[in-house]
Order: sequence, then C-alpha cells, then structure tokens
Amino acid sequence: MTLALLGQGLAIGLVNGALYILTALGLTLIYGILHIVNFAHGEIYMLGAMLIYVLFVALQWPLPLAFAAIILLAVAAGLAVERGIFRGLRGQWMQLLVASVGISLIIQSLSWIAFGAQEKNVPSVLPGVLIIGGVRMPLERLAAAGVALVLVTGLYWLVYRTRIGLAMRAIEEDEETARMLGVNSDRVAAIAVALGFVLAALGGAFVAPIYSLNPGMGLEAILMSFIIIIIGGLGSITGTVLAGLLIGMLQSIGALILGAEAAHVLVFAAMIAVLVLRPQGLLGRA
Amino acid sequence: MSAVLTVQDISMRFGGLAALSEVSFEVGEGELTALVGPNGAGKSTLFNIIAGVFPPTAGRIELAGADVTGKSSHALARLGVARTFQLVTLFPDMTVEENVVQGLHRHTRLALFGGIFNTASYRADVARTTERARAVLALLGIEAHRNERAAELPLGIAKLLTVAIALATEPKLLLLDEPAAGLSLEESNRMMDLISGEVRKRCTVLLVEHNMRIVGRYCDRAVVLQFGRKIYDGRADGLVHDQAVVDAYLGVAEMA
Amino acid sequence: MSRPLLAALTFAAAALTALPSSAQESFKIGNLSPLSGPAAAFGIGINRGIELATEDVGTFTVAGKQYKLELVPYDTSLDPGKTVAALNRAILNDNVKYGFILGSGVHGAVLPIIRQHGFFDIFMGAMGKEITNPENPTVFRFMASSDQLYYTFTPEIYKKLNIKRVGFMGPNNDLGRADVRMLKDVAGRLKGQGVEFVGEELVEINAKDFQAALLRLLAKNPDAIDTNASPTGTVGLIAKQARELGYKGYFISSTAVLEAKALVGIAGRGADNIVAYRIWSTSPTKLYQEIADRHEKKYKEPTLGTVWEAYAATRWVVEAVQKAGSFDTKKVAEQLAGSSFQFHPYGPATWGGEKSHGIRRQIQTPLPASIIKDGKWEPLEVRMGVLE
Amino acid sequence: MKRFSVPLLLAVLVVLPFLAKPYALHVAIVVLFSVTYTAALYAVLRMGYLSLGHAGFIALGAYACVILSVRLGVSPWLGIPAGGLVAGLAAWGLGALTLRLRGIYFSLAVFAFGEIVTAFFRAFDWFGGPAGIPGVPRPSFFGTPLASHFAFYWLVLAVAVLGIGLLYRLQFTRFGATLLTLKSADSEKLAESVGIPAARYKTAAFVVSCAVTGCMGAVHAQYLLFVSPQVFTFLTSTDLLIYAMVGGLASFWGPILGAGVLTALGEQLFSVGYWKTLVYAAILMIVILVLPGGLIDLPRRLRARARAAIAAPEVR
Repeated sequence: MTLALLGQGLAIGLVNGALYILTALGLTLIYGILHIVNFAHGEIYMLGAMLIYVLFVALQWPLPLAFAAIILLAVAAGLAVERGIFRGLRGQWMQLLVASVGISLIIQSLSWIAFGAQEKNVPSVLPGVLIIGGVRMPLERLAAAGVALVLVTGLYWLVYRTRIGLAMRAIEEDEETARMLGVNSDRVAAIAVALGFVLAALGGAFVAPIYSLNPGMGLEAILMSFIIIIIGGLGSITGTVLAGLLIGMLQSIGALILGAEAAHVLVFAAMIAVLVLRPQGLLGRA
Repeated sequence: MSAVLTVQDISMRFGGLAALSEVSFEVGEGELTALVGPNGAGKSTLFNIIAGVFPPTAGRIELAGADVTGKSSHALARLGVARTFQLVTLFPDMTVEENVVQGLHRHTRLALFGGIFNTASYRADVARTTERARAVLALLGIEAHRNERAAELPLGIAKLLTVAIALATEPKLLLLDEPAAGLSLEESNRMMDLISGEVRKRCTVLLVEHNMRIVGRYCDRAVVLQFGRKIYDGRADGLVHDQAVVDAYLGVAEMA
Repeated sequence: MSRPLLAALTFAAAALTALPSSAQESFKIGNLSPLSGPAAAFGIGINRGIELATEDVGTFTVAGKQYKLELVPYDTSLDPGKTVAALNRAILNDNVKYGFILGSGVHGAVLPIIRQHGFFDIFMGAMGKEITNPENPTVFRFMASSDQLYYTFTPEIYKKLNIKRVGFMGPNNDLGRADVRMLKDVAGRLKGQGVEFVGEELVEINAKDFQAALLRLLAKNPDAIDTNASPTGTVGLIAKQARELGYKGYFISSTAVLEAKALVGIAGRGADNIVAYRIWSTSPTKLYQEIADRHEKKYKEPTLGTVWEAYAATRWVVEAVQKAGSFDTKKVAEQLAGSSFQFHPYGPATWGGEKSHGIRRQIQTPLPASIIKDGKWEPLEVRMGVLE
Repeated sequence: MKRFSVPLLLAVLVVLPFLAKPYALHVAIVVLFSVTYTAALYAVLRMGYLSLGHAGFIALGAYACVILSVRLGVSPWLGIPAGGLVAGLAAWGLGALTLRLRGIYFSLAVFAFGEIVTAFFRAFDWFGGPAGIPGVPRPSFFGTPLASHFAFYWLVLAVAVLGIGLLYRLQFTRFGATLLTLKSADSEKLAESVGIPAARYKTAAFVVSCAVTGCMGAVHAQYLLFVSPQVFTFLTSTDLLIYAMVGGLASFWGPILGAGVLTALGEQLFSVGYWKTLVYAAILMIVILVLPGGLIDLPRRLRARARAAIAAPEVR
C-alpha cells in the first residue's frame, strides 16, 4: 500500500470522524445534563437535513435565511418537547426513554407521509476537491468537519466558561443541591434540550449536501451515534469526540486494509471491547 | 469475655491523606459500644470498613476470631453482621412488614420449586416468615404500621424500621450508624431505650454516635477517634472526665 | 373488572377481529411491498402501476360474470416477518389469490406459503433461479433478473465500451452477494477478451459513505465499477464519492431503477458515464410515454421506476384470467406462461427461462441500455443476447 | 371474580381455535408471540432494568432452533428448549458483564448486544448470511407435522402458557419479591447488607426472562418456516417496550394487555404504511402523558372518576 493511499485513508477517517461527532454531539449534551437518552435526536437531525432541502432547494431561500429558520425551529421544537413531555417525566428515566422513542416514531412517520419516499438531495454549495500532496478532500466535507470543530469548541466554552454552563454542570452533579443554590433547573433544562435540538438539526443540515436524504436517515444516524456514545461514555463531550474519531479511523483504515465488511466488524469489536473492559465507556462515569 | 469483633491496626489512606492509622479495639460479647469522634475523625470510614463496604489499606478485622477483612457486605451478613445506614435506607415501595420479611432473607429457603407450585411446605414457610417479621415489629413497637408503605413513614418510625430490618437478620453483631440522628428528644430516647434494652439482649451492638449525652447515658464502652487515631478506649461514663477527649471535643459537641 | 379478565376479553376480541372480506364481484390484486421505509418508492410505484392499469382494464368478464379490479395493498417494509403476516392476511382473510410480492430477501419466508396455497406471485425482484424454478409454478418474475442481465447484457456492454477491468461495489446482503458471484463467473467466461475481475467491496445495507471502501477498490484501478443491486440514491452517492477520489471510469448498474434527474442531482457531473440497463433514454412505445404523462398528471411526481412493469403485469394477468376463464391460479399460470403480450410499455413481451431456470417464468421484453452524458441519458447501442 | 379470571382467560384460549377462522388463529398466534416476549421483558423491567435489545434473544432462540433442525438435522422439538438454553446462556454471560451497570448503561449495553447478534448471523454463510435460512421444519405430532394454523396454535399456546405461567409464578414467589429490593442503587445496598446476593438474583431473573424469550423465538422461527437477520431487529425491541409501557408497568398483566391490543391492532393496519407507526406512537404518547398507569389502569381510573362524579355532582 502506497503512502499516498494511507494518507488518503487517514484524511477520510479524520473527516468522517468529525461528521460522526457532528451527528452525536447533541445527544451527548442532552444526556450529560438531563440524563435523557433522546431517541428523537436522529429525527431532528433528519428534519434539519430535510428543511435545508425544502427551504434552500425547493423554496430557493438564501442559505443564511434557511439556516436561521432551521435554528429557530429547532429551538422552538426543543422548548416544546421539554415543556410538554420531558419536564413532566423528570426523574422517570424509563418513561423518558420510551417517550422519546414515541416522539421519534411520530416525527418519522409524519415525514414519510410529508416528504414521500423518493430520495432528496441538496446540491453542494462548495463543489470541488482540495488536493494536497495527492490526498483529495471534497471541500463540502472539509467544511462540515470545520463546523464540527467549531461546535465542539463552542460547546466546551459554553459548558466550562459561562454561567449557564456552570448551572448545567451543577444540575448534572446534583439537581437537588443545584436547586437549593438557586439554580432554575427548569430553565436550564429547557435551554439544554433546545441546544441539543439545534446541534442535531445543524448536524443534519450540514451533512445534507454530502449524502442523499430520506426520512429514514434519522434511524441510521441514531444507531451510529449510540455506538459512539457507548464507546465514548455517556454525556462526555470529550468522550464523544474521541469515539467519533476512533470510529472514523477504524472504518477508513480498516476498510482500506481489510475491506468494508471487516471494517464494520471492527467497529462492533471495539464496542464489545469497551463493554467488557469498561462498560461505562472510555470517559464515562457509572 | 470473648471478643465478637476485633479491629486490629486498621489503617486507611485515601490518596495522600490518612483517614485512619493503626486503630485497634475489641468489642466483647453482649457489649454496647459506641464509636465516638468529631466529624471527620474517621468513624464513618472505620464503620464502613467493618461493614465490608470497602477494604482497609492495612490491618485486619476479625469476627469471633475469624479473619473477615475485605469480605463483601452480603458475605458478612451471612456471618452475622447487620448494619443500618446514616441516611434512612429502606425498600420504599414495600410495606413495613415486607421490608422486615426481606430482612429475614438469610433465614428463608429460596424454594423456587416450592414457590412456583406453591406447595404446602412453601406456604407454611411463608406463614412462618411473616410471623417472625411481626414478632420483630412488635419488639420495636411498630407492628401497628405493618401495612403502610415504607416510603410514607415518618422519620421516627422509618428509623425504627431500619433497625427492625437489621435485627431481623438475627445478627451476632449489629452496626448502627447514628441511630438517633435527626430524631426529636423523646424519639431518640425511645430509640436508645430499645437499643440498650431489647436489642442488646439479642446481639452485640456497635454504634456510631457523636452525641456524648447519648453515649454516656446508654453505652457501656466508648472508643473515641480523632484525626484517624484512637484517643480513648474505656467505660463510656468515664468519657467526660478524660482530658484528651474533652480537648478533642472542646466547643465541638454538646457536652451534656 | 379484574385485570386478568380484562386481558382475557381483549385477547379474545383481538383474535376474533378479522375484518370480513367484501364479497362483491371484484378481482383482487394484492401488493405486498414496502410502502414505508427506504424502499417505499418501489412499492408505491407498484400501487400506482396497478391503479393506472385498473383505469384501462375497466370491467371485464370471466366465465360470464362481470368483474372489476381491486387493489389491496399490504405494507411489508421488506421485513420477512411482516411479509409472512401480510400474505397470511391476504390469503386467509381478504381471500386475495393474486399479488405482487417485492423483494428477493422476503421470498425465503413466503415461498412455502405460496406453494401451500398456490398463491399467484407477481414477483418483483432481482434474484434468478433461486426463486423462479419448477418448485414454484405460480411464481412469475415480471422484471429482468440479474442473471438474465449479467449473462446476456453485460458482455455486450463490456465489448462496446472496451471495459477490461471490472470491480464490484454493493450492499452486503443476499442480492449483493449473488451479484458478485455472477459477475465473477461472467468475467471468468470473458477471459478470452481480456476481461478481469479486480475486486469487490460489500458495504453495510444502509451505508451512505463509501469513500474508504472505494479507496481500496480504486487502488486496483478498474475501468468499470458494477453498482448492481444498489438503489438509485446509493448509486448516485457511490458515483459522487468515487469521482471525488479521482475515478474516471464507468459505473454499470442494472437491477436498480434509475432516474437521471436523481442521479445527476446527487452526483452532478460525476453522474456521467453511469451505464444502466432498463433505462429508456427515449420512449420505446407510445404507451410508455402515455403512462409517464398520466402518472405525472395524476401523482404530481416523476414516474417511479416500477410503474411501467406493474402496469403491464396487471393487464397481462387479467388477460390471462379472462383467457383461462377461471381464477384458478394453476390454470392461469399455464395460460400465462404460453402467452405473449402486446401492451407492455417496453414492447412485445413473452416468457422464457426454461433453460436457465428450468421453467418458463421469466419475462422477456426488449431491454435498452443507456449511458449518462452531460447529465442526460443517451442510448447505448447494444443488443441483448439470449440467456442459456 | 378475580379468582376465576385466569381460568377464564385459559378457557377462552382453548375454545378459540374451534370458533375462529384460520386468519383469526394467525392473529392469535402472532399475539401470543409478542405477549410472551413482552411478559418476559417485564420480568427485567420490574427490577429497574430496561432492555433495548430483547430482539437479540428472540433471534438467538430462533437461530439455535433453526441451525439444529436444518443444519444438524436434530428434531424440531429439541429446537425449542435449545433456543431457550442458548438465549439463557447468552443472558448469563451478558448479565454477568453488564447487570452491575444501572439504568441507561445497561440498556445501551443490551442494545449493542442485539446489534452484534444480527451482525454475527449476517456475517457467516453457514448461519444463512444476510439471506437467512428457509425451510425450517415444524415439529410433528405422532408423525404428522403441525402444518395448519389450527395444529400449530396449540404448540404456541403451550409454550406461551408455560412461559408466562413460569414468569407469573416467579414474580409472586419470595424470589420475585426479593428482586424488587434491587430496584435502586440505595435499596440494593440495603439488600446486600441483609445478605441478599444482588448480582446472582439479577442474573437469575435476566436468564429466566431471556430463556423464555428464546424458547418462544424458536417457535416463532418454526411458524415463519424461516429466519433471517432482518426478522428480529432493534425495532422489534422498541416495539416490545412500547407494548409494555402502553399496557402499564404497575401490574404483571399490563404488558400482556398492551402487547395483545397493539399487536392485534397492527394486524388490522397493513394497508396504511406509515399511518400504522403513527397510530402506535400516538397511543404510546397519550398513555405516557395522560394515563401513566397504562391501559391496565383504565378501569380503575374510570371507576374512580365515576365515584368522584357521584360524590360531587357537577354544579352549574
């Protein structure tokens, strides 16, 4: 295998890892703060992608406007879900989990009805391929990876450098005490969920031009995200980043050397290894 | 008088700092001993080591001469050690009676077969267990509450129930973590009367307490810790006259 | 009411709620296909094909009685379990004797039931003699099978485009694996012309990212990548990502129903040099165009790929029923196998396959090959050989 | 009344095949499958563990039976206990590894397990690969295979009654009661302190649940005459959860009721594609939000409502 090939493989793994992170970030955030595994995450991701199609492609809106609209809708959806469903079930994790399954099923079936079964696609805004020393990288992927980087940094900043982040961590530690210290946990929860939804929607929106879209893409996304948070550890942003890159690399290098089939097995092997040796995930706390 | 519990040179370090250093003492058959000390003296740590929550860094724990250092808590339970928790811990969704029945676990047969086919002998066994549970409740004077949900009990009753559950295991050694904490004066008197009365008739008791009044009034012996070292080991009523203890407690605890 | 009792009654109710099947003079054609999920486009296309055919057939006479077509759809979402359940309902409850069943993967589960009840299976799927064979006399494949295409078409295309090195990329499922087997075999037979099979990549069924796998395949620099067995969207993605990695060669796709607009939409200029069988760059018949127009008018959507074949199948079966003068599936099967049909949108149709499958159950229609140039389908002048 | 209702339920089930059309029997069989799976799932749910991969155990049971009877020519009768055995053993291993994890960690671990099981069978052609294994033989009774719905119904009923009966009895034995002491981390600590070997109890319960699931999975494969990696998936697992939730977790009969109602309903919603999912999900959300006790709780609530109405008649 030539060096160029290996370099290409690494590049692919890195960028795909970034895409995985982009997909799983919101899931991690919501779990980290509310200990809710939000099954609806995949559907919000799907809606983000579909909305880019509807607004930017079908209705010809300018891109910034489309993104603004998506963010607003995501915030609204997040607040609505938190208010209407999550809040009432706080503390009953089983009900919460199954409720989020219900939400995702509803969104999914409605989307099949609304968007139909034909694959949609969003023409690339950044066509073209960047070539460095024989390694080729599509610009749109690089852009999405860049976005992932920005979002991760932004999230770190929010969680570790701001007052709202402090409140979030306080609630993560111990909701009761946080309340007593005057943290408005309802408000923080609402913000966290809204933020998680925005992250999911943005993930979908930025991945949209790279892949083709159908209402089933949410399920595929959530299954992959599960694998990532299992390996990385629930609620750990760093863990998600780590696991995302790990899986990206495993798949690309694995596929390059052993073939795609084997690479897929490798991912599961990694998951088993983690479950056996460190069930709470690489950076998770059990 | 043979020792039920022997604590031998127990040391415990968490990372850098030593929580306990070479603490040794014995608890004799039928004694009611108090483990005393200001907050952070290491009494809870020692208590947890004895109860098998975590093993010590060094030293050994013996039950009636047998080494039980680092045994898991359900292993210790089978050897006759029972405990209560500082924060009231119960089976919240069960009734008071069911709680005590669970306490009787090691005296019941699993009897899967009998249970599935609900054989006569199984039914008899269940009836017997219920009887014993009620007896324990009666002993602590809370049989009236036996059908109430544990989660809904007032603190006084709940604390008595924790003792009842532990007592139901029919332990040789009963470990009580601040049994009177958070109780009103008469509640705590009632609790301590029971412990020093009916309970100690049945088993040896080691309790953690920092209320000198209670220790002095109800216990035979006291072991006092400070900064993880033993500074007093002797008659409980001698406590208040011991200079080291007084210094340790100066202005800290209520010297009744 | 006590809880177990409640359970008892609802259970009884549940088990007995088998809706009575309507007993009026209608000839029911079932459609056991994915109507939801990623493959829904195929199933919905079949529904529409049947509906369009129903408009044209109107009422017809069998043994002196007037009948009209009635479509009974069942959603299988390509899940074998659900398909078995659907077929049970169709046969036992709705007394549907004729129906489309889509997907090779589900047939392993339904064939026993088909045989048991002599259900007339209008089979839409790629796999060849594994399914249409003498054991299953009432199973007719109304579309080209991959073996048919591989053995009669592929060699011609290789010759035409001077393709020597071929690789395969497809889903890691029964279809993908079967295709790899055939492709290798065909390549072996063509060794004389210097054709060589350079490698295969089987990827996860719902995979959307093929870069890594492609990288490995492209390292063996093939002239053509066979993307058989992949649905339209996937072919588009493979093309796009391969071009991004600097691949210049051809893509050859046959079983998937491809639509240029979708492909170009996904892959842009990368879609050029996608070759496909069964794509008509120019309407082969007036009927073909007419159906496309009616479809777009009626459903406000570009015509789904399965519409034409479903249309033809429906009309042909009805004709066979009329000729047979009975609804007995065995009789109709005999009648159909011996017949030819003038109203197939692709052109005159008949039955073949006795050599390759051991029974005349494989439809034979004119088939085109097309290639995308500048984002549009252009005809690729090759004639289909004969399947031995 | 209560005393007679279980016998009544059984009576209904026994009389059913003599009255019902074959299709109704098909529905009954499918309902019995999901009812059994859900009852088994409930045995784990009630100790505070939520399995996101129970379909994995159905698949294990199914494949064990199919491999034995198709590949190794063992009698289909043996396939059924074998399915239970394999699933039980798997549960034992998985339980030992993951039952010390609480809450969602366990759920995700089991989810991963379910995914791995299907990935495994898809990977090896000897296990049928992605296409699966057709031609699964059914057990025969005195030489005649249980081909008709009528004949096969009895087999399914037998396994269901045995399985559910076992789970039912276990729940109300001392064993079942002790399991409830493991519901939360705190009460588990207390349980340990009175000598309850928590890990062993949890594993035992998990094994029983999965063994029952596996046995039924084997019968399921025999009913379908086929098994493939696509049959029992993650979506099957979530369906079971929905059944349990909709039925209500407060009582043993809740999940059974939920599974029965929703499965039977599903059989009526074939033609509607996406709407079926929508109906399911809508019912689920309504129950979770306005009927936390589940369907099983409905009669009690209505009675309570009625009593309230009598007590305080509306004032205009």
